[in-house]
Amino acid sequence: MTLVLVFSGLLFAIGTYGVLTRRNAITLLISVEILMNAANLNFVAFSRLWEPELMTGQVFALVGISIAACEAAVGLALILAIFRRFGTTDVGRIDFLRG
Amino acid sequence: MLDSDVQIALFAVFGGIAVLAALAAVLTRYLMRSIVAFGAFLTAIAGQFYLLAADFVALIQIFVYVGGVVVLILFALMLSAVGQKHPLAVSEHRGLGAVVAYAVGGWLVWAAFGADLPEAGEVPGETVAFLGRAFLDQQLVAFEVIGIILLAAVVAALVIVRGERL
Amino acid sequence: MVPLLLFRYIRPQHPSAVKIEPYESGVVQTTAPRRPFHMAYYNFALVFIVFEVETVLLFAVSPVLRDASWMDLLKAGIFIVLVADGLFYAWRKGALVWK
Amino acid sequence: MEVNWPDWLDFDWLDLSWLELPWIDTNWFHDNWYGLLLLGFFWGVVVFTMVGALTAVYVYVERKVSARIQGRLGPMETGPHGLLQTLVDVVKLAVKEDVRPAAADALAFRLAPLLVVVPAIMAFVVVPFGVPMVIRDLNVGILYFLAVPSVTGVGLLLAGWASYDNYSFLGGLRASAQFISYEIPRTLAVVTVVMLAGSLSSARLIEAQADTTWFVLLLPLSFVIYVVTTLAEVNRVPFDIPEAESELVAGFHTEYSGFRWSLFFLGEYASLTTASAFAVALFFGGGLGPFLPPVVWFVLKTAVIIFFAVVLRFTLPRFRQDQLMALAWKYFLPLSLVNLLLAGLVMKAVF
Repeated sequence: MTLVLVFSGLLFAIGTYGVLTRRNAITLLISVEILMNAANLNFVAFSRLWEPELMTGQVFALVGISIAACEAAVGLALILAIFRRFGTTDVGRIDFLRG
Repeated sequence: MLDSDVQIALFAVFGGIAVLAALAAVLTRYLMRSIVAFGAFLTAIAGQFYLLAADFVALIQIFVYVGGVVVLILFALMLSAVGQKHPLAVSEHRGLGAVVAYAVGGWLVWAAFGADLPEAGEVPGETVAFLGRAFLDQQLVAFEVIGIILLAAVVAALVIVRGERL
Repeated sequence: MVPLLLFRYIRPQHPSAVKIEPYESGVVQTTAPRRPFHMAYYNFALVFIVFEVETVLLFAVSPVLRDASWMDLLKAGIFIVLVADGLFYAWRKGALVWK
Repeated sequence: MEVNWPDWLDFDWLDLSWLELPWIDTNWFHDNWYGLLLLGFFWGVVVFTMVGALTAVYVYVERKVSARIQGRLGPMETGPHGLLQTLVDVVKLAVKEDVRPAAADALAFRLAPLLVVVPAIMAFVVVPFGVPMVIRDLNVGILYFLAVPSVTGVGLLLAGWASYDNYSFLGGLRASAQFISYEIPRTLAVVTVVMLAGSLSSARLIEAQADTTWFVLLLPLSFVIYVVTTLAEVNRVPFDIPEAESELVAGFHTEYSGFRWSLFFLGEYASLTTASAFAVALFFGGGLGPFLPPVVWFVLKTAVIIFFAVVLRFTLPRFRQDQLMALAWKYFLPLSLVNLLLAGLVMKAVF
């Protein structure tokens, strides 16, 4: 169990680093997905510790995956819209006031 | 949790792959490599799910993430920044990012070693049947809410991508 | 497997300038590939991922439906209809038309 | 830690004891991790060989049948009735020069064919040959069969992108778009079967059909949807837009040659073979049948389905891209949703 927590902690840290340092919108999205996966890993692991019969943790992981998919769909739609407007996916260079 | 040595070893191997792939995805300066590494990361996580006795979730991970989200990201890439020749710019506050990431990671790992956890319970052999019942009984709200979220997502994304009003 | 690895070394390897050019029916490449393409692809990908999530959740529910009550069937039906509305919306908006 | 984990996480399935080979101590494999690794490798080779052999047979049958339809003889020279032609072709492809365009992305160019062929072979593992016999009976076998090949979509896109060629790029986009479009109705068709079977395990699927009847009789619409969408997914005529020679040279694998090209080829045929075999399991009761052993029944039924697919290939014209997408989203998807509701009613009536 500790092993699981260590791995998910590491992954979470990596995701955090990505979110903080990357400027490309698509890479940002990937970093956020890494964060969500780290969380899902914990949900699944804890599902066995408490109420394994109810599978609450696994249900939550499924919900998390669904939400991640929706988030990717909407996020990428935004990225595409921004790309068509500004010609870049670099979030540092988007300037809405000049749009 | 993980009971035999083989399982623990496999879990660690998958974990190692996941960590390396995640690092590659976050650090590489080429978008395509980032996406490929992300795919590898997702597959490794699916392997971990499987070892944690969540076979259904593991396959869903592959089905939705690798077969869905990665394809979606690739499509988005091909419709936008695909012609980009130069490596991506890296942000200036890398130091800050590293510090925060170390702090978060260190704290989480410390918490992992310090946690007082109960023994793992018995897992039902047929995970799917239990999941299905859970979705129809206790977790019904979650089930239907996902439906609503999916509906909202498709409407919102279409509106955004087509750039018109509702 | 072993033969396949063996063949790798006996295979002829004579790269030449012409051979490694992109093949476009003998016409020399004039436009760069990898340029932003047709938006219609994204529309489909979008509807796809939403339905994929729906299908996947139906997979979770479907094995227990055989011995389930009418009420349970109704619950699953509501879920299907909810997501089908998304298809209906996309259809009405013309997102499913290939342009 | 206390041992309490479900059986399927055991690695017993790697067991060889059923072979009853007196000169091998099977326990040895389970005592060491390298023993387990060896066993896994062994099964990998077995599956790979089976898929390779089936694909070779398939190609031969297809050549012969197409020749018959077109009034030709097909391969005759190598071996009796050209039986060895496919084998010769394999050798030829393997020793052919492997050209990689200068502009291509090396990593993606190498990875893409693997992403197409490996899932197709992996999916084979859960096909139930006999009445109880499956190479690996997963609790979630049917989902596995659908989830693993879905990775192919990524492979197609990568192949098109990596080649740095306009035709390839366009072909990859088309192939992938088509792949994902037809995946939904196909999966929904399988969901109806799962509802009736009451389980996601492929062995249980056969048992359920033994208890009732072939599911094709209960769910004819599901079967039609499954067959058509499967053909579309592996880019077969009449759905071969991504590889339309007259428009796109050869689609996403224009730049591929020799060994790597043959991987795409193998992927296409292997997934079609696996899909046909699984169609038998899903709709025709797998190995169920009187007199003959289950495996024979299974192979016979699969052969009929494959023959049907080959005949279709050479008798139908090709669709246009817009028709293709419209067909998937405006006809098959609503149809499969309606089918789902119908299946619910059928299920209530039967059980």
